[in-house]
Amino acid sequence: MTLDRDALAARIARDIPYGAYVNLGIGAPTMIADHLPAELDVTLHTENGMLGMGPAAVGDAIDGDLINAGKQPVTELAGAAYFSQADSFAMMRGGHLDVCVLGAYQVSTGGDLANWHTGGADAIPAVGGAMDLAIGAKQVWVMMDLLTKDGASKLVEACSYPLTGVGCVSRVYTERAVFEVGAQGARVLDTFDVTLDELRSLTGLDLA
Amino acid sequence: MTLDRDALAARIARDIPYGAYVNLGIGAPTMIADHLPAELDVTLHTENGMLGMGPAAVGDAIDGDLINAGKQPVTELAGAAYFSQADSFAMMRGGHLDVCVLGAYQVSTGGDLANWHTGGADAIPAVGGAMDLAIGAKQVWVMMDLLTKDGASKLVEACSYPLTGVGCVSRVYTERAVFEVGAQGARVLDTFDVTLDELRSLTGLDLA
Amino acid sequence: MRSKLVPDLAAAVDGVADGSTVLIGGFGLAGQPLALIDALLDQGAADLTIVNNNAGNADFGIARLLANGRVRKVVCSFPRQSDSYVFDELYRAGKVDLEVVPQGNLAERIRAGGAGIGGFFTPTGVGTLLAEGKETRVIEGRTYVLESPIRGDVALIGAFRGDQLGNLVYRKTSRNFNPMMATAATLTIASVHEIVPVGSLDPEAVVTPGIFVDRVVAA
Amino acid sequence: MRSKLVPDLAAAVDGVADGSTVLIGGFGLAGQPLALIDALLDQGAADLTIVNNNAGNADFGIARLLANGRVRKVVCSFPRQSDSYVFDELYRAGKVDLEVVPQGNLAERIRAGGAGIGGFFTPTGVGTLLAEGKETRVIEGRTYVLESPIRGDVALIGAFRGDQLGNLVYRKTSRNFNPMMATAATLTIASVHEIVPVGSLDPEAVVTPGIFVDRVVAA
Repeated sequence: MTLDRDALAARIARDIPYGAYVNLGIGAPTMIADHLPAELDVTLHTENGMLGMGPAAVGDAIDGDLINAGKQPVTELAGAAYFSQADSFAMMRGGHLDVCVLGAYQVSTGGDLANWHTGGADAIPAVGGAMDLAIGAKQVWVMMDLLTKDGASKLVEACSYPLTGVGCVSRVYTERAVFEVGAQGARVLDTFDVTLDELRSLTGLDLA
Repeated sequence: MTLDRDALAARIARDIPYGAYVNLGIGAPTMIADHLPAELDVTLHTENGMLGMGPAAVGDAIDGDLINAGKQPVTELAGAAYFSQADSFAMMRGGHLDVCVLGAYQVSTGGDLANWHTGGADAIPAVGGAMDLAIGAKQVWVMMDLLTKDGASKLVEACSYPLTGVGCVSRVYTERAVFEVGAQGARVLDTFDVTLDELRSLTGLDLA
Repeated sequence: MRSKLVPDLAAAVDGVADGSTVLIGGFGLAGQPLALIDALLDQGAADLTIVNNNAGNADFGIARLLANGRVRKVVCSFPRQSDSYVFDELYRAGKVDLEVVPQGNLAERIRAGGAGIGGFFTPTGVGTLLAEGKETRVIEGRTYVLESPIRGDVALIGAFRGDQLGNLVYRKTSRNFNPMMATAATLTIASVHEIVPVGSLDPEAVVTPGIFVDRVVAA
Repeated sequence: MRSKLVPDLAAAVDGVADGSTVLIGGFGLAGQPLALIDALLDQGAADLTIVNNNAGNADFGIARLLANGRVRKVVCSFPRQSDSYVFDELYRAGKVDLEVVPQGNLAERIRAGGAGIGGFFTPTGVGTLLAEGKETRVIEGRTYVLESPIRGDVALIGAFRGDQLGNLVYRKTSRNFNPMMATAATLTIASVHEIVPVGSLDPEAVVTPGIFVDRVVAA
């Protein structure tokens, strides 16, 4: 059976190493937080200026001064720290985060990432921290559907959408398979109720 | 009568504007602090990481963690702030200090400063913050003797000692006269018991 | 003792000239100095370049400046929010210019502006549309793009507490762009929720030292 | 909960390799992690490059490393102090290399090393011996020199209080170079005067967040 979003989030959480400092991108990747057991001692970074972010805030805990990068209210864990966005992105750019998990429109087998801009003439460009996150962490992973709604592979030989970063992604998690990507090309690490031949057919890629 | 060090420090203090943020270099310039009346509301910066520095610490007030750039124990005034040296020199380099007063080996009529290195083959080069201070403040003033012990003018057409900064000094205070220096050359602003002709003779410069 | 306190919001924004570049703190609404922005609207300055992470929300703050035709250009990282319809319409009508800057580069460019740095090489954006036409350089095997400092004529800062010397602290993630912006403008104006006596802010915890701040107003 | 606490100074400096570049915090004695330096001496690492504002005082700290022949090169702004006789003698005997860097450039280069900046243009040092051979550029009418980042294999940090997550605060002017150095090394080792429970440091006042720190030892 292919994985649903929640199961995929749990699958990714299993690969996060003990004690890692992690940034979870806006959207689906935030679901990974729900699958990180306390004993994994993961510290969450939010690029708007905080380490030690806790779960989403609800009810009386909602505080407009305490939000995540998606501008949702969150909470603070013991041992947290606040800092400016210059310091926060210095932390990111300087390679101090262990893992960053991002959504994507497309990822190339070489690890190029496209997740900020559809390239449409009518689209207002808006990048936020996407390009900083793409190149900052020690490992950048993507969580996405393998296919678009039209059935086209989002894992591609070369991105057709405008790039967010070049050769920056090391792993791609989808509902059907986990891929390693990079200079050596794409390699299947894990499959969910799908054969390698089926993956080759779905992606049009010469996968190994 | 020419001014002694203390009188010269008082003279310089008179020129510091109300509310100024000021850095006083190591050595004689630190004496200026004793002549800044509280009602002038001057805030002292020390480049090792503090704004709101108070007078020298004595007796029980001495604290090894609270020192100035000359590594002398100092005190903290109400409203002080501590910061890293990256932040402290960003403050300096970014032009936020109003006045910096430094000692010098030589100053050129064009405002070049030499105050870090005698250039002697045997001298160990040691610059500290001198080059940062030289180019950072809105106004950089020099406090020095007009003449060396051998009677040579320290205000010169061109510095023979290695430079600390180029065209950075705007004013030179000496025991015999105050000079404006810069792109327009040197101009005498004030004299202490000396004539313009005598200054020309002492300095060998075509002063106006 | 000196005081940078001004009596009201009108005094806080007095003298902002047409054509100014205005750095405005905040990330979304957190730390966005809404009262100062409203005062700037009343003050009347036009033809402004606004530097902020976003391009306004709903009908308040920066969106009000936009809706009233005061903004010539927006420099930001993320103009497209669910409630940025004022900007969207003006942009699509060609009535406002946009410079999109990656968020970390934006923060670093503003820091550089305040720190007297003439430019810096950053890996962010290399190989993308946002680095097109910019100088690149390979340093120790990695490619970087040269980015320039950003300075403002005015900065509007949303702080939590402040004293009359201009020392400021922020609250939680409302800190965001405020500390860098406070360092990078000719005239820095801070609104604070609470004015506290000099000496009551911990000198170890002051985030923006008073040297960077010209005016403080309670709002 | 995770803990970066190590039981003693020997454990704190375990594994430092010969030939390492070691960033050492402090300005003179303020914030200089003397106990860690002594532990490094006992640990035995040699052929070190030391980055500090100074080049050792009297017979302790960095001066002990120098006197014991462990230092190949010193990168600093001010090697010449009244009590820097150990360095003086070695330098004059040609037994230690010296790179003198203006203090603000040194601080900024270390910050750049920790912040992933590939290089930056600074006005400090332009037209002086210390900029000789370096690339310069005129930007908006002012001349700047290009400076490169500094990173260390190891950083020795002298903090005031810390928790087991590695969060650190400093005390007064002993902060100095410590926060930048903590960000710019592969292995960051902090000595603290007091270890405090997680949650007792004010999140608004943490100067070095734990992400930058690998080991914490009380000393």
